[in-house]
Amino acid sequence: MRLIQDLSGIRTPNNLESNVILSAEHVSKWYISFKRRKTVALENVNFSIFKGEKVCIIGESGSGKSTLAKILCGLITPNSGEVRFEGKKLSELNKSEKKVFRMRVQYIPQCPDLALDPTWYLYDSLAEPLRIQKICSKQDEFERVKEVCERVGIGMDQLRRKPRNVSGGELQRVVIARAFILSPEIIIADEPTSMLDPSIQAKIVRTILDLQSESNIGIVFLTHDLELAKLVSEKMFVMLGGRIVESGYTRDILKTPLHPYTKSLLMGVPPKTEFKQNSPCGFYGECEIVSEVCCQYPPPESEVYGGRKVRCWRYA
Amino acid sequence: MHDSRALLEYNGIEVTFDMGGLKVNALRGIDLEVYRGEVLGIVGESGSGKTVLLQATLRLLPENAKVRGRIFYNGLNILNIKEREFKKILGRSFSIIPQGFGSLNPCIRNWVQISERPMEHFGKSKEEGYNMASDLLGKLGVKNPSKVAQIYRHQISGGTLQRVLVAMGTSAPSKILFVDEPTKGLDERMKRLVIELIKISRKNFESMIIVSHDLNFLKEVSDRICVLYCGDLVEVCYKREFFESPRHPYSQALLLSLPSRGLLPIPGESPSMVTPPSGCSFHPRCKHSTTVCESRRPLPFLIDGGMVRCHLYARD
Amino acid sequence: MVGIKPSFMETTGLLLISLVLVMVILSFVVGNVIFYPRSESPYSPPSQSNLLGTDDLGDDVLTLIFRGSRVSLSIGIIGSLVSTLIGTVIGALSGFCGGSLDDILGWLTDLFIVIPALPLMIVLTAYLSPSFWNVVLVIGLLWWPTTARLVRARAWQLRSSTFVEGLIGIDASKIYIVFRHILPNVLGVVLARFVLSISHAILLEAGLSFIGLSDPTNPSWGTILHFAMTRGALLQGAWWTFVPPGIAISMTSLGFILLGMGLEQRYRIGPKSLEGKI
Amino acid sequence: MKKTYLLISAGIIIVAIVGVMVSAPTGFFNPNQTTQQTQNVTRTLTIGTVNVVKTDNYVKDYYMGIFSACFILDPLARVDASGNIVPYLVNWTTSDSKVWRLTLIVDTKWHDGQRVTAEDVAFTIMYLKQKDPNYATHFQFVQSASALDNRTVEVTLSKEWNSFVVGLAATRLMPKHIWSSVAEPASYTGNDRNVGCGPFVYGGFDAASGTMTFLSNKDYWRGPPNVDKVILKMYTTTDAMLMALKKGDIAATYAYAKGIDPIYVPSLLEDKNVTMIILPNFGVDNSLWFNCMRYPYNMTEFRIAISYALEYSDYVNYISAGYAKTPTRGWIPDCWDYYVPKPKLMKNASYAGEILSSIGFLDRNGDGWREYPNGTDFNMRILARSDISESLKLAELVKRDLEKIGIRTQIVTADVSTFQTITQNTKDFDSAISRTTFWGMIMYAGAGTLYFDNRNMGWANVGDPVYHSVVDEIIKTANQTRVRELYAKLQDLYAENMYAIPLYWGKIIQPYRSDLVSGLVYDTMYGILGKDTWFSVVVK
Repeated sequence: MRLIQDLSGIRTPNNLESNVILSAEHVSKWYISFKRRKTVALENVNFSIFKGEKVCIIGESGSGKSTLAKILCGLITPNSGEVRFEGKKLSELNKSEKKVFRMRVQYIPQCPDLALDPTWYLYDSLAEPLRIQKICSKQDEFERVKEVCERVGIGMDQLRRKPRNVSGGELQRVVIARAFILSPEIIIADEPTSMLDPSIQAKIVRTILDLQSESNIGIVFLTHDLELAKLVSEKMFVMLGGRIVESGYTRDILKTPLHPYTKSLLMGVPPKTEFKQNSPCGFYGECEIVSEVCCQYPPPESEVYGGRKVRCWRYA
Repeated sequence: MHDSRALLEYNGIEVTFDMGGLKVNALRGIDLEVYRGEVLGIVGESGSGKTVLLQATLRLLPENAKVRGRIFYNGLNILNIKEREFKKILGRSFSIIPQGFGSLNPCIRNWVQISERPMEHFGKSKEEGYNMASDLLGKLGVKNPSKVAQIYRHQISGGTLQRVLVAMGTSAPSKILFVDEPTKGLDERMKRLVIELIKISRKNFESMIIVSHDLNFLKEVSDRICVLYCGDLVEVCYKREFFESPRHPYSQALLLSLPSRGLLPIPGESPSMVTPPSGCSFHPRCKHSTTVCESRRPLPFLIDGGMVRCHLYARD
Repeated sequence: MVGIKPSFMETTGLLLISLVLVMVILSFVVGNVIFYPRSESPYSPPSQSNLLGTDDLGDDVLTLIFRGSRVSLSIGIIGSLVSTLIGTVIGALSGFCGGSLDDILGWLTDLFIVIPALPLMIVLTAYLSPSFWNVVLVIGLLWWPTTARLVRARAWQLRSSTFVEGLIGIDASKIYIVFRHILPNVLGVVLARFVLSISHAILLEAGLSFIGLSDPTNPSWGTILHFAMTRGALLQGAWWTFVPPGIAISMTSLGFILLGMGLEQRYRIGPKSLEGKI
Repeated sequence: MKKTYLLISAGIIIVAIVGVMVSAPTGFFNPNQTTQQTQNVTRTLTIGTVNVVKTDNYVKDYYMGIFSACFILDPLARVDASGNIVPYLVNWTTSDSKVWRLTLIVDTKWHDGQRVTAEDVAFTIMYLKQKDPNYATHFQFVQSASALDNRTVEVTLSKEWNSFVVGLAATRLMPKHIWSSVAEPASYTGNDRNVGCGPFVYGGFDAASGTMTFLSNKDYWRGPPNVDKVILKMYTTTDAMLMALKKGDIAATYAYAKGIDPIYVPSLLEDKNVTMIILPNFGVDNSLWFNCMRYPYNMTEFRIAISYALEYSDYVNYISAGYAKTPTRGWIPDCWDYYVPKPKLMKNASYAGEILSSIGFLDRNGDGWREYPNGTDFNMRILARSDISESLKLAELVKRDLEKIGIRTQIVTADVSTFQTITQNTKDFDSAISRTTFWGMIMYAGAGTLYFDNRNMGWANVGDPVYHSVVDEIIKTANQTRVRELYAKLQDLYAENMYAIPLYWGKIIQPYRSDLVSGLVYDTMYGILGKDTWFSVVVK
């Protein structure tokens, strides 16, 4: 219950441009497929996260949220647009700056099964980031591993195993520990619990949030579960078809959803059957209220009120 | 012994896997009736044995598994009958909705996949098969059923694909419908769709067995719920009772771990099937645990038409 | 890998291979003792003193076969070691790095696959003058493409897996990832491939030495066959000089093929799915 | 990408097909063969050989050269049964051993009808000297050759040389009217390339099946041969050839300057239809040649020590199946008329060891191997032909003998061309195993000098001035009694110095089927395919 109270306090001093740690500006990503068909994964996405902020990206599979997450931590380079880390363009970082970036921004993948090298012992996998970044001695390394293990709640004896001998929940905790071991500023967690049982989900999410509150780092949480989003985030971005269609404070959005897609999500309306179609608005086929302009031009982003942005012709 | 209400009756089912000299008990004596006209939801974490129960019923277990006990279908022990006769029952009386889109053959037209079983086991002609498939798709809410029936799986969107999958399981007029993890990895809206589709198909079958770890989902569709924990059936009860006043401590903890109920993790680790805890397998994580729980495995205790396997109730 | 029993194929293969290993060990024990002309005339048939008769120099054929086992086996193992090593590194680099490197290496692999290896080996060995290391080299240099293909496919698969992404995310270099992560992960496949190619290498070596392209001072089984053919054993009906080495060659390569196929099956299923579902 | 692959592979396939078509056998095409067949019953003789011809240009292909000399072409002189050179097409006179006058003694025609004249003789000598490296030794001292008239040729040498006539026996007379316009004889492919004046007309070659045909020349100056057609079948292995002989597919086998490997004799004896001509071999079957310019092989003591280390009876037993005898120290086989008896070679391992020890080759570190006098490891290398199993096996036996007296030995193998380069040019070898032919024995100054003298082919790389002076005198001397004396002196030198150790003196074993053929005459140089055979042979 502490959590829910915690979310209500909006820390205004944080919301200054200078406090933005990671941001994406007009980022687009597309793939050219076999027959030279262009598949758009992200289109003109703006995103930013402040220091110590908890952000949530809501979207179905295929909405492009994983692509956005990977672009944010530099695993994929966007076709256009820029990702900025502490104000500097990611593409212009030099080697040492890049190293710092890699240390500060960590990624927790969706499926823990293959998130660690199956042939390595967990201890080595866990200590690997320290070794690659060469930031501490062998002794310190052990201490650090021990410390982070305590924090995520894995016994040191578990680390003597290989991934296949450990359950999914424990494995995911090792993955989280690995992300935290470099004391990052931002963690990007890509649906960290979607492949796990609900009882384990609670444990994992708790672990992440506890770590977050201890070290005041920023978290980007990707999920499709609104209930979960409500618990873990202050800010929310709703993605649909490669665009951010709605953004704002979680409370506000859950209370008064503006975009028809967000509404249908909240009300639990099942998707309609349509053939896949490329319409300017990703929700065109299923929207209750369509006008002519919806099928002709992509809707612009419009700020409805304080920090609340929607991409829909109704608010344009 | 034989309950006239029961369509399917499990009697002391034990499944043992032989892992190269190592015997692993996946199910430890399951007694369960599936009544005519009900939807039975089977809940459990991954590794609790719920899929094994389904596989044992449908004879899908790998070769190193050994099944003891009896499974009566209409008074006939289907574990004893010959392969050929079982195939007949499987074809005419049991239907399955497979898990995930992977079970759709990308090289076969949708209607053939849907009507395969009716055509094979119920002697339907091709034309009838096609008409049936498009009718069924129409009933399941596909807008352009005759066209969808004609095309292949990669040409249709996720929602329609889900409908085709359900149509595949429900095309033949069977007695029991088995559904294995229908919501695994699905988004919220898609889950809603599955719920609706199952509700639509509900009337075509005498009974349904749904295996899932998604409590919210089972809350919507099932009549009774049985809970598996570490190969043991720990609780069987009506849906309402389960969600309002679960009896077994594990059921209680499970409900509390849902995001909507506070996201409280169950303390301790999931037990290993290779070295299950002594006595009651839940005792290391149970807050009501006593010395009896450690040493003795509780017997099933019948309460209000339900069952619970816990010393808490046996003592009363 | 708890409790995975060796399959029938693996057991039979191991049995045959250990038979050869026993021969190799025995060759060190007895080989030098009786390796001198013993019978008065060439090609004396099997008798009590020479269990498998003698060859054209009156040497005991059994001893020769024991000694030949060393050469055949070591060329087989070292040759396939070289080819597996080359194939693995090329496959891993090509599969993991992708891009133009993959194109170039893939083209190279295709080229070597298309080239008829055996004739080229014959020409190359003849050109380099036949010696133990040249035969090893030629087998190693020309027998890697299949391994490379296999490893490339696995590396390609691993490249897109989450843990490799994670490694890029903590600033690991490509070389580091290939050698510390990709290679250990393809090891199972490589091992199976290695064992299989030992049998190929043994057969190739036998083929090369049969046509006289081997080091005659260090006779392998193929060399014994070669001399049996060129020194009139066939016409004399001295079957004991060519049947036993033939059997030895086929049994050994069969042993490695069986073991390799067994291993391949094991790693194709993968340890994960063997244990996964309970 | 895909398209490029397709194009490339299509290109390769097309090139391959065209290549096959171009290189396809051109066999059985010869303009001269049609008129020959007049008799109803063709007397055909089929002969098997392991001397495989690759292309039917006799300047380029060594074995084609042999067969053309046997069938198509005639030599200027020939070798009689005792090894003397006697006139065939030409007779010769000289007064000072420097200017030689050759006279054409027969009146004959080329296969295309042109007359054979002295012009052809003069042309052949000069042409071969210039264009054919094989004749560089034979005519090394020839300065000029010119026809004085239709029958006489005058050859001028740069120095006195009595073995000039040996070259005449090797010379196959070539038609001037065909070859005079050919600048590169080795690549000449004209249809008239196999026109000669010999007893047979070329009938074509099928490389794919390995058969070459010859048809009798009815206008031959000695009269028509006793067979109408000779078919030569080539086999890649002796085994296959002998099986064909046993089956009756071929009437006789042939190998230049060689019979069959004696190891096959026992199995041939089982067949009562197979008869064997067994003759002495004028060449030394196999010798261990030392590189007499290299330490320690330049030490006579060392070489003699080795000669006592070898078990000669093994070579006779295992390598030549008993069809050989232990040689004497004089190296020259006892079938030559100038042979001087010398003591037989024999094994005396302890004596060999003593000699080695006395010149400082001792096992100082106790590892069982002798070291150089300065204490470093000693390793003797034996060069052997990798394509001749017999030579490899012999090397193996020699190696074992040497190892028994504590000399660490290593066998180095080389194919035929590498072997020739090493032994004749680079001289980068310790010792080598090789055989000599009759032909080689009579070349240069005769008595094997070709193989010893380092001013010539000189496998033994002998630079001994005493030896050189004897050789020089033989070349100059015309007096046959004096030459015999000098040959005896050479044998003394061989026995004293052991430049090369003869390992065994073999015999030539020539099998044939007595139910298919008889009347074969053995020619010292060309074996059963000598010219005399064709006039006594009876095909059954």
